[in-house]
Amino acid sequence: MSVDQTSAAIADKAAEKSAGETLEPQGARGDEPSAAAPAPRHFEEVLLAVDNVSLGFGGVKALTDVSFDIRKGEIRAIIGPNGAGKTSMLNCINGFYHPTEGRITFRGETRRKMRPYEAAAGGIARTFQNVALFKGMSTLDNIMAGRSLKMKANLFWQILRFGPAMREEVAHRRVVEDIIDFLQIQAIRKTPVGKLPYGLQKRVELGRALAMEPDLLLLDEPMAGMNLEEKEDMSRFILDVNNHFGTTIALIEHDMGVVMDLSDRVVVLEYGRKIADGTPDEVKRDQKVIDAYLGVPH
Amino acid sequence: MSATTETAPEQITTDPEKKDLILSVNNIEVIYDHVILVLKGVSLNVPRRGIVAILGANGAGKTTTLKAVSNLLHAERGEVTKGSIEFEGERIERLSPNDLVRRGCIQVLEGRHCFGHLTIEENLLTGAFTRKDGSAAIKADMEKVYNYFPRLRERRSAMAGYTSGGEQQMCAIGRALMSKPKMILLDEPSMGLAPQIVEEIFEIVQDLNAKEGVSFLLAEQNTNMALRYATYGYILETGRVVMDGEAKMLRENEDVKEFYLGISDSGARSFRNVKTYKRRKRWLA
Amino acid sequence: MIYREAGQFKSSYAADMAVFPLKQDRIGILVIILLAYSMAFFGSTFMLQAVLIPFLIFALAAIGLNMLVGYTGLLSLGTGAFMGVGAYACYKLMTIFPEVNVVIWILVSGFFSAGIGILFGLPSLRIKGFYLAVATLAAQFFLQWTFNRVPWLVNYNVSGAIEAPRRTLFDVQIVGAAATPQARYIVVLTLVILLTWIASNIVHGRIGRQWMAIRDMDIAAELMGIRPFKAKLMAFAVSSYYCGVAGAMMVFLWYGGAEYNVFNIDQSFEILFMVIIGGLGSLIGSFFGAALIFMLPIAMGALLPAIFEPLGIRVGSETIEHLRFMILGAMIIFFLIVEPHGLARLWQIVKQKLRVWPFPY
Amino acid sequence: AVTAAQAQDGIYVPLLTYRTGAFAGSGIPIADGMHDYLTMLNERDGGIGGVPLIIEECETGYDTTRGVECYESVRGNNPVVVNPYSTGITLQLIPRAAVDEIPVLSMAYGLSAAADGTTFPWVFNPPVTYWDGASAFVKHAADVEGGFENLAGKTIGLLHLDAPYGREPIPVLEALAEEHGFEVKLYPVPAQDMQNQSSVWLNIRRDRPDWIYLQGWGAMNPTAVREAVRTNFPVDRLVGVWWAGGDEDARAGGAEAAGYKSLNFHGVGSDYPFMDDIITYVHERGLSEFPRERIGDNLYNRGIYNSMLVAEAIRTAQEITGKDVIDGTDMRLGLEAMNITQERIAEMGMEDFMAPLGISCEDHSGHNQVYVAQWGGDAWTQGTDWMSPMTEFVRPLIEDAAQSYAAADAGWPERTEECP
Amino acid sequence: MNLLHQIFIEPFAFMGEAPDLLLQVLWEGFVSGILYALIALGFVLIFKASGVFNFAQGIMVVFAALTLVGFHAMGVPAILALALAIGVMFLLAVTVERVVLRPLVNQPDIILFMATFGITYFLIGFGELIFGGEPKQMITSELMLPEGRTSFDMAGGFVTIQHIDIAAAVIAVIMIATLGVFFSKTRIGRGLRAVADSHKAALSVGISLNQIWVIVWFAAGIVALVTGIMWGARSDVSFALQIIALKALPVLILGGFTSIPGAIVGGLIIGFGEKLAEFYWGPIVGGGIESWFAYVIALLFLVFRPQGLFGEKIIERI
Ligand SMILES: Nc1ncnc2c1ncn2[C@@H]1O[C@H](COP(=O)(O)OP(=O)(O)OP(=O)(O)O)[C@@H](O)[C@H]1O
Ligand SMILES: Nc1ncnc2c1ncn2[C@@H]1O[C@H](COP(=O)(O)OP(=O)(O)OP(=O)(O)O)[C@@H](O)[C@H]1O
Ligand SMILES: [Mg+2]
Ligand SMILES: [Mg+2]
Repeated sequence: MSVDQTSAAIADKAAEKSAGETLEPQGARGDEPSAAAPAPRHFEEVLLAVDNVSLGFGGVKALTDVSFDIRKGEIRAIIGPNGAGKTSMLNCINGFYHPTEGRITFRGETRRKMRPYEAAAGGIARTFQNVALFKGMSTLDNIMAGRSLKMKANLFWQILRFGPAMREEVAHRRVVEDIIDFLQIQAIRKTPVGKLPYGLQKRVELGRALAMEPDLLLLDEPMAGMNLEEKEDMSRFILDVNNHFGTTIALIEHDMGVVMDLSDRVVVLEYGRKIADGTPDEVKRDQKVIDAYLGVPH
Repeated sequence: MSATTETAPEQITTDPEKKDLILSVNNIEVIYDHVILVLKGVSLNVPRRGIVAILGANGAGKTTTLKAVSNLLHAERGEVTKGSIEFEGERIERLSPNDLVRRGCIQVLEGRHCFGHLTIEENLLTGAFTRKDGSAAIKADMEKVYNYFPRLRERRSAMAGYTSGGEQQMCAIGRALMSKPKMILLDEPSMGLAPQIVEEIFEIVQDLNAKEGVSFLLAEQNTNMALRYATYGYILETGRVVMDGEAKMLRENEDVKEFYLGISDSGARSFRNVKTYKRRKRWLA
Repeated sequence: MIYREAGQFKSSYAADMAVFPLKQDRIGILVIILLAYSMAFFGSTFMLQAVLIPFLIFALAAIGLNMLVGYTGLLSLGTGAFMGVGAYACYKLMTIFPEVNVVIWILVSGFFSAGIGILFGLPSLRIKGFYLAVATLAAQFFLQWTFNRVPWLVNYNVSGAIEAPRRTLFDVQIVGAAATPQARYIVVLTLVILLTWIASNIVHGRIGRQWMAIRDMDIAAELMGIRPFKAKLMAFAVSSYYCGVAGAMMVFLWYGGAEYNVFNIDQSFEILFMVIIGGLGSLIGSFFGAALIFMLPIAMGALLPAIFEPLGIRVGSETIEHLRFMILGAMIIFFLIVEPHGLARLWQIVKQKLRVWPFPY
Repeated sequence: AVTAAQAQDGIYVPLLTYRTGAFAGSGIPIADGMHDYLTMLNERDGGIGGVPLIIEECETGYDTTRGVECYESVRGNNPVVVNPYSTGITLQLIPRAAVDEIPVLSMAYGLSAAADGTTFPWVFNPPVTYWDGASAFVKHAADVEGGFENLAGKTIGLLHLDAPYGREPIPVLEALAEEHGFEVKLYPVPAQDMQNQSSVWLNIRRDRPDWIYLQGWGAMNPTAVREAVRTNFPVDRLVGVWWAGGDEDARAGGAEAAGYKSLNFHGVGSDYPFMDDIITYVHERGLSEFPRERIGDNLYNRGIYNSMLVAEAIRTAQEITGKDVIDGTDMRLGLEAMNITQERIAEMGMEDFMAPLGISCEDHSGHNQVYVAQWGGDAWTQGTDWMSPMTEFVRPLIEDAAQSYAAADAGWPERTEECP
Repeated sequence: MNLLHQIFIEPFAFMGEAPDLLLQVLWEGFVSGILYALIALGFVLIFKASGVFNFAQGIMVVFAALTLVGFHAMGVPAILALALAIGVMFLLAVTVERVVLRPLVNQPDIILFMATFGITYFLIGFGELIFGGEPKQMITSELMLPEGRTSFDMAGGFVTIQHIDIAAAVIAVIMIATLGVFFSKTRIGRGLRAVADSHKAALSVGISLNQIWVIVWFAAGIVALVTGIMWGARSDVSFALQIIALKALPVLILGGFTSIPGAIVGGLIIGFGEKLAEFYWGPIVGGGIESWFAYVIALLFLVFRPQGLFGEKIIERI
């Protein structure tokens, strides 16, 4: 099924919804099976496989024997209670933590100890739970920094800021401007990001990750601390990235509405163990997930 | 640069009896770095035993408002240049943050800010720094916090810097509770918390409010939750109060529904088919 | 609204990425450079020799350190020693190959200190913050000890000091006691302008962005494919290069000779003051900082007696010295309080105010 | 500050001094001594030859950089001489002296080789050089040991500040060691460890040198004396250069330091006629900052001696040139013709304070006489008679060193006019 | 080969040959270690409680000692002079808090670090202005501190021990133990650590930075006074002492900026290491290696433990 068909299907479903519903607490939209469940998309090619990964810090076991895969082109959500090990999982995937046991295979290559910049060079980009922007730099520079990997001009030309260095700089600037347009952050191009409100910082962070033109994009709570409007914007961006660039996305998020609406498949962690894995609908109905995470359905 | 808005008269009518206000902020203006004007005449009131929510988009100035109250602006090179702030009828702009905590007004900072090198338990104990009522009482309160957040009990001897985002958030809230406050300024309490915990936190807020009479001023993005538990709400946009009213009334408001609750004419929207064009908010017309 | 950018549209990214996108700035810089050159003809000998030449040299060293501390966030207290490496390297090169022009050797000597800088920068891969700062003191003390204990470095001069031999550029003597301050000033000014231009290119390009990324959030930078190893060592190399060149210039174009003690820890601290008071991560700030820290004591030495004498208070030179210390200390604190981001930020705020003038914000 | 106009009607004598910093302890009495003697001449005689002296201090903090700055700032006011008061600063000024035509007077410090007036026409280091000092020390050691032949097989340690100043005596000691068959051991003390000498003294304990020559400065000296006492080193075999002979230096060792020796080339105490003038004209008029009770301290007297040299050179220059207000070139002539005879000494009220002194055009030091002073427990006494250093031995070394100094710097300006 | 012999055989052989010297070297190492530790302790106190790397600790040592000696020289009895000196240190703490720290709250570490340079310069100028630049003798006997020394004969040589050094060791140990307990066990101690972690968060929970800072700077002032007395008794009280403070820096990185036991262990390692190295191995390269050897030891340790031996772990989390 093509992307267009998918969204058309969603639109239909949405239209079916009866008007005048009373207020429901958060998660309400996710609770209703009919509300947002898109016709499932299917993906075959495994982009990243996590096999029996465990991670410990001294006495603390952050991850225990977790296995799942992420397929090319999908939006994969990772959810779970606080401290379940979601962020740690992402950290393992892009080489910031090294699993004490188990293997991670990315594009068919298994690496035991990978340095973070190797992961980046391999095409994994991410955003962070606590915004990790380069605070002293402008939005433009932040996103430009995301293109470091792609810039090749040698020191000599850079010193002169001339010839190949300047051409390269302009070419990448063009790409960055496209990203800026896409994220609608033109107005803050030259503002130091430290001064931006939280929501915009998150957006710039996304832009920085996009600038790396990754194959796999890891998003750690991209919508925390945003209001609805901003969440909607962010959802739009995520979907667009997924649709237009075909970027595979792994997403951690606590807003169930977002997770259920956006993701193709969901893996649920609790206390470092995987307790469920499946489509949003399956997961949502899983009693273990309800007990551990969602709370009793309203 | 007129700072007052048409909503100002309403505020006075909501609570004419100043005595019953635990906090009243009158027409304050805040400037960062001597040049950046962020709050342009914000007024708000918190009744004693009230739960008041400040809503608003990112960068509207919610955090700034809370910091203006708790006097934490100095540390960020910001200052209140106009207006007044009264806590229990007393002007507090000149007080230091620790005087305020002693008087019973404490802030939970946005974005956690635990003491990374202290353990969770030590973090909680620092919350009781200003208390003089003996270690037994403090111990009892700590038990209470642990009962509110069992996860913290499990991680009590972990260094806070290593705990997960949500654990840190719980720690920050628990730490504030340890000071036995009369009033808590909560900045984005739900951020990064699992839905279940969010629910629990608001239950705790309600619980404290009902049982111990703690007043709350909370800045929250999760409008849904906030309006469910708060009694009164203010909506802030680019440094101005653009709307305020009883929570119930706000919930009914079309714009609030549309922009903050995600309910449009066709009911709850899905994140999959959000519209990309920007709709105009009526109150900005 | 004297200083306004409205109406200056940039039609290409290249124009927007220029170091001075504003026309006012470009004209201003040109005027300043012209003025600076004209000082060679109007400035008194004292002005050139005791004020302008050292100011420029210190500004260059401050730029070097700023690239390390301000742009890359690596605190180093070994600047003095790296300057020393440049000076001693230059001395050796000059005396071994006297036929090659000294200006070339001054520029080449920086590579030696870059090499040493990389060596002592290695720990920075693991060590951070003040730990690193103190670790760089190892470089400071070790190198100073080497300058002192390896007689080969001073061509076995018994006194252990180096003396600048006579050297010329275009038949004008520029090194040695008989070189006129005017000649030396022009050489120093040209080199400093050239190197500042290069520094500005570096920090505005990819390397500079990588440095700043490392500074602001090293973990995130690494996760984005910036190799901290390369970026940090590059910062040490470039920074030490600048310091080395400044050191060589200091000895051969200013003092005319030096002993190992010139490159002591106080020198390191002084450059650090310049960087911080001037503004971390700002090239123009390095100039402001150098001006303030270097000229303040000179100005006070002249001012204080002028203040006290009319009051009929007899102050000895040591009292002036003590007051000078006190005032310098107080000034450092004062400037930090007024603007922790340095004079460069103050300058920006002034520009900002000019932009919106006559409105307050 | 001094204006150019003022400098027109007087003789401008800048004093580069240090009353602050790590070496202030030694610097202050010297600065006061220099200042007070010149002030006394102004007050008592209205200057020299009727021309008032314009005295200005510039604070160097014993720091070379600051010293050079001072030089730059005084240079424009037509100084007749500069007293750098630091070997480091002197080394920096030596090449400039010839260009700026301002004589450098480095009294018993600086570059020993500068005593060669042919190569260094603008630099003066009377009355003795460091090389003379070291040779005098060896001579004294030989005397005590009962002759040079008894030095053979002995070990002599040089405990020195690890700086150009401290290293000056090394070549001459090594040359003497070769000549007389003793061994030289070096004990460098880095400036930052001046007050923390325990490891050096452990080394001394290990090597058990028979004699130690102390070329230290500032806080290094008292610490050395104290450590010597602590390590049971016989203090009468610890001999300081004249800069290690401060009263405070010796006093630090307590009672057990009695017997400590130091070279000197002028008297200590205040029992001299000229000193009465200083008290009358300077101290009693409130023009001095030096405490009355410390008048006569060794380093105070050192400062006076320095100023005496300046004054005598000015006087000689005035006599030779017939001018009242002289400049640097004249001053150099005065310095080169300086000859302070016993008569002149008596005239100045300096009998017993100093030995006769002469400088010549070729010999800018004079290699004059010194004596060994000994600490009596609370004052210095004259331990030996005045004696000459080993001039015959030192002089050729100096000439060689001067040659190689000039050779290392191609184009070193030769003396322009022949010595008379 | 010869070099290897010089490095690996001769020093050890010599240790065996002259045990008296070895013992003396070790004692000297111990004493310097203790004294370094005292200076380092002042640094640690302030760093731990405010995250400020206080460069002024060295000058505070001199200033405290000068005040004591200075008051005594004015004719004030020793004990009273001591009390007055403590008072001056308190005033200093209050002033620093008022004038420097309070306006700079929540600024980056490096800015506060620079500010302490400002304090250093100010105190140098101020101290010299008031007390003059000459070295002064410590009033050891008036303070009833032990003087003199004891020598033991052994193995054909002797070992001397200064009584004041013993006193220094005892006092240092007592002080370090007290402060250690204070930091880890008391409410204020916890507050201090919280402040070090984050000014902003500490403010928000009602910890009074001002009060905390006065307390630690005062404590550091007292440590400085004790250090000044001990160093002063060994050498003189002069501004040159300030340079010794630099010696405490490797001790700090070795022990960890935040650890009180680290200061003492680091101090001892550096003290012993430096003296042994200088004495037994220094001569191979011409001596004087003491000036940098401590840094090299510290650097080696750091490469393996970037936070020093006992320092708080550097938290790296994303
Ligand atoms: N570097 C570390 N050292 C010690 N413990 C760690 C470290 N990193 C993570 N942990 C622990 O591992 C557990 C999982 O943490 P993680 O950050 O992955 O949780 P999370 O699922 O992302 O939670 P949240 O939703 O609250 O962000 C936590 O209990 C945390 O304390
Ligand atoms: N320290 C500061 N210096 C300068 N500007 C600041 C500073 N802190 C905040 N601002 C600016 O003030 C405005 C309001 O910020 P504030 O943090 O109060 O918003 P908020 O409503 O809490 O937003 P969010 O929902 O993202 O937390 C923003 O535009 C922000 O850029
Ligand atoms: Mg997480
Ligand atoms: Mg906020």
